[in-house]
Amino acid sequence: MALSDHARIIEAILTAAVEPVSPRLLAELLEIPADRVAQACEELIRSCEEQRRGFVVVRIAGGLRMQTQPDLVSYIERFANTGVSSRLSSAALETLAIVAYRQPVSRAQIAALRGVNVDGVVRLLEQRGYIAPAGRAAGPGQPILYATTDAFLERLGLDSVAQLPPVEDLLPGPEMVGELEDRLRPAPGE
Amino acid sequence: MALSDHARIIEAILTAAVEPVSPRLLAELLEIPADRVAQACEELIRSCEEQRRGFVVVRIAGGLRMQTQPDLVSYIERFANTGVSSRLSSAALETLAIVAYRQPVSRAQIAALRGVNVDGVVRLLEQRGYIAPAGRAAGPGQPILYATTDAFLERLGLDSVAQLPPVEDLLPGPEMVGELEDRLRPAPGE
Amino acid sequence: MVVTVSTPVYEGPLDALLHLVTTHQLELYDIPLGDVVEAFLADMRSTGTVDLSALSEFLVILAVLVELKSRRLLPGPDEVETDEEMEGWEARDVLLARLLECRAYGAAGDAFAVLAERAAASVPRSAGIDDTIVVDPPDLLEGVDPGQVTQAYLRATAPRPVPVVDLAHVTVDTLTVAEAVGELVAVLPGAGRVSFRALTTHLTTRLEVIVRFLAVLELCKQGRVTLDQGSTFGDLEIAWTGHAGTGTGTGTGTVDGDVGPDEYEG
Repeated sequence: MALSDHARIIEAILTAAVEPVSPRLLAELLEIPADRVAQACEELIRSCEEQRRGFVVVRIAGGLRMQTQPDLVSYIERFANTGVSSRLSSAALETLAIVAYRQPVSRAQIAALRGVNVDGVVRLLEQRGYIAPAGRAAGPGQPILYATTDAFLERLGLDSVAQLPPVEDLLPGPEMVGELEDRLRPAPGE
Repeated sequence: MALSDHARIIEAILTAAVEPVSPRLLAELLEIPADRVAQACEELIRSCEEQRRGFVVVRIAGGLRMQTQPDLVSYIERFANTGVSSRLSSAALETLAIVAYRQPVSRAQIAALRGVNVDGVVRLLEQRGYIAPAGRAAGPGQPILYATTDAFLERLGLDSVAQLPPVEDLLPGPEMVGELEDRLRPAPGE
Repeated sequence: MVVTVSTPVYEGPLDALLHLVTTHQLELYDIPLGDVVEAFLADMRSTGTVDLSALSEFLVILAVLVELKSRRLLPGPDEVETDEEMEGWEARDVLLARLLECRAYGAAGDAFAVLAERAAASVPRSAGIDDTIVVDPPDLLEGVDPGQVTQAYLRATAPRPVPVVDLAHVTVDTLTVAEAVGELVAVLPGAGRVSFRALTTHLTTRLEVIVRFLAVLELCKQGRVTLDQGSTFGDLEIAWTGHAGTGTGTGTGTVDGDVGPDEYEG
């Protein structure tokens, strides 16, 4: 089935774009309301899937982006002669996780959670653009508070931090926590 | 109708490509003979027409390229002129800074310093008139060397690039940068 | 690496063992922890490598198992004073909460790695606008000054981090006890008898003082100084004895990460 006018205009814009394009800008360019943009985007995304195009249209960092089909990555790697982007250490990933879930958060708070000095890791993450200062805390010393950036969302392929796996899923189940707690606490009659 | 495997792989490669891709390279990447490549390209071109995609696949400069539908040019112009964003992304600004401080410099040299592919960003900066080709390097491939333009100086309110704040004392010695560059420079044949 | 164990009543990942035990699906009483340790050591020997993260995971889990089992084996806490006992448990609760939280963030980190890997399989479109299209460029450099260009250059040319062994658990403070020892060895011989307070008045941070204190203890241990404290909370008097100790090389430990300067940020 052929694309609707709105969907193909959006596709054209994404073809020319080098960064995710916000739905608001699309609405402005097409001169249509936001819900019609959302509808056209849906149509476009579905059409790429159904017709097994070589690219996909994804929602990322608050915008839309055209990118290559993930399952064709081997061809793209050969073509672009690129390796896997450098991996982050588990220390960096854990620190990033703390910032992502508790933002805005200070270095001291991260250090307290990780139990180690995190200056180097925080600097690395800031240098790579995955986190950035987002104000200062009230209170003594007014430490810098950090938050994650759009680059972080792009690196993880997410539209917003709301898409992060929910913390509940990551914590050991409540039964286990409860059990562990009960076991470690001296029972009154034991 | 869904795309064949070969056609969608070609579409994926064209999505990732910045320059036209020669049929010979496609044949090599897909490991199929030239006539099968031609056939798959035909299919791809036809499919874009039939489904009224927002882009077209064209034969240009001895290769294939994905570009925006000519009849949608008015939207692309508006998109380009409202600005992808009203400010340069940090990636673009970093690339511009490298050109400013190390001109004349090739794309490969910039990529070596930034650690990522910079083709799209260089194109953007060139399109916006902040950088321009300034000759070719000696040596294999004779890559284009880029320099900043008068428009760049004007925008920053500078007379010449010599007026940019000096960086020598803040940098890891030039030997180190040079060494890093040499190590990362693609071998002849690129 | 997943730590696996193999015992007569249980075979599988150690992690899962802890889960089974705490959810009563497996009776801890029946598991010989010695076998678990043996199995782990045998496993480690057979692979011939030592995975530090696996090793520490093993230690943590095993410590919890030992704790749980000893509670099952020992008689109740009747003879222990309640106050003292509760204090211990509160500390344990804090520890437990922290352990759980750390595991959650560890799991989040793993999830991030998977997401990043998946995202890296796609290359975004970056060709930009066709050359044929006339662009009347809005000033993208608006608000950018030369200083920002310089900053961007420094950012771009900063030495890229090379993937290395994760040393995040090691505090990389520049101020080490060894250095403080060296400093004191240079100062003390000519100073006669000095108080610790006098030695440290010029220091501004608590950490610096702590490091000097550890250095003094180190020198005392080596027999190169004598320490004297007149009264509780009184001034600590330090006197150089000049005995050649075992050398300054023994005090090379850095200050423990828990007292990193960051702790005093806010």
